[in-house]
Amino acid sequence: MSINIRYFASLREKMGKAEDSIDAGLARTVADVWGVVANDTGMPSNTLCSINMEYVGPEHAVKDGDEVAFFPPVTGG
Amino acid sequence: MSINIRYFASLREKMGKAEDSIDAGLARTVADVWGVVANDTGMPSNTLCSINMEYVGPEHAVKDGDEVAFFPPVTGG
Amino acid sequence: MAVSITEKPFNPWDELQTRQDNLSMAGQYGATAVFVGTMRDFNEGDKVKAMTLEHYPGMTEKYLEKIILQAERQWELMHTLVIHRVGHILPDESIVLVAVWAAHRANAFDASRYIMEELKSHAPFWKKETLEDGDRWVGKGSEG
Amino acid sequence: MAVSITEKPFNPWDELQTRQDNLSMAGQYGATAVFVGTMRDFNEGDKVKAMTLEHYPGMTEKYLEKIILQAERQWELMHTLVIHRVGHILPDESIVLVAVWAAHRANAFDASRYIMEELKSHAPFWKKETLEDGDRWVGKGSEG
Repeated sequence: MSINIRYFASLREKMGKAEDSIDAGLARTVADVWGVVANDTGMPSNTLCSINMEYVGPEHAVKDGDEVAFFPPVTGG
Repeated sequence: MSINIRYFASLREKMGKAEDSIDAGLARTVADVWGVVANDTGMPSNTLCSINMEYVGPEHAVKDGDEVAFFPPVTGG
Repeated sequence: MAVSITEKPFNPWDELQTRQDNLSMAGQYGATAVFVGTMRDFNEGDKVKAMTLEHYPGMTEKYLEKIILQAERQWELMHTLVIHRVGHILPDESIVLVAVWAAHRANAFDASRYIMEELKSHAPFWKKETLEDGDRWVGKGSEG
Repeated sequence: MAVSITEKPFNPWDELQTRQDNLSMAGQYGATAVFVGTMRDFNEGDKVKAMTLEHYPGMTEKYLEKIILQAERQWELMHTLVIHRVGHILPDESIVLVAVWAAHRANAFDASRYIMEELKSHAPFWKKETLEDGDRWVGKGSEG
């Protein structure tokens, strides 16, 4: 039972990986997930978060099986 | 020595012709030109006027050799 | 800029391809905004079978060029193309094409819309529709 | 609506032709507004040799569809097409195409610009530029 994590663009490069996974029991919110994967260093300012491909704020609750993603501001188009 | 006159669209149909010509001595302004060609009936409301292919108001002065045009509101595009 | 008035049907996408192939500014423009007006078979509650588009030769071209120059003064543009059909037109045929190439998108969007709105309100063109039971001149204030 | 994300170069005018040929609404739409974003060889003072466009597969498509649905709720539209390139891109290649078909021009203009602005500010794409002397991620607030 776990939470899957994805990183994109500059954040992916900073983390040194595109994906991660943590035990669902370790985190209640998106911010908690970040704390676990980043050893309690703060989330870079402007970081965007999503759960299951929907934008959410860092205080949004996570649950077992969720896909949480962290990425910098988007620059498409 | 004369002023050439052109009519377009519904105004052309109303006048029953596309072009006209009057003696330059008969008119001082665009409104005067209309008076001559329309036997002093008023200009239909919304009529647009041009001299030598530039929009002008009815009180604009005309001179010998000018091309004066009368037409309804435009509907291109 | 390129302005043309044509009695022959034109394909807007072909015209854009040809024009762009001939622009010597590959890599410089980042934004192209295009508007195409197409003849509808229905207007103000009536079925429309065909249309005749009248214009004032000479003044029309002059006025379109004036509108484009005004746009070029207001926004940084790299190229502008306007094609307008005249004469006998059938439903689904293109009536007008306005295209603007610019470095950045805000300029392309603003200028293409400006040119189109100015064209509709000032350029000397007049539409006459052929309905099932006769003809009628299109009035101002038609939604376009 | 039609949304596609492609790693292969695309020709926007061919895509518009093909799409329009397949719309079963000839004579119904009077207005088509199109935006094409093209890769420039110059950005923020530097020569750009190439670009890599990263996206979030799944979320990107979902988000583009959401933007189009929002546009369809705000304006009366007949069809919408969005194509976005990802992967390795060279200068002068098309990055994005947004096209809207509607009965009337105000809806087409408004919706195409809305979709493009929402796409730029929310759809999960990220650009990395290859300069003469290395790579850099494109920052927010780039003029586009």
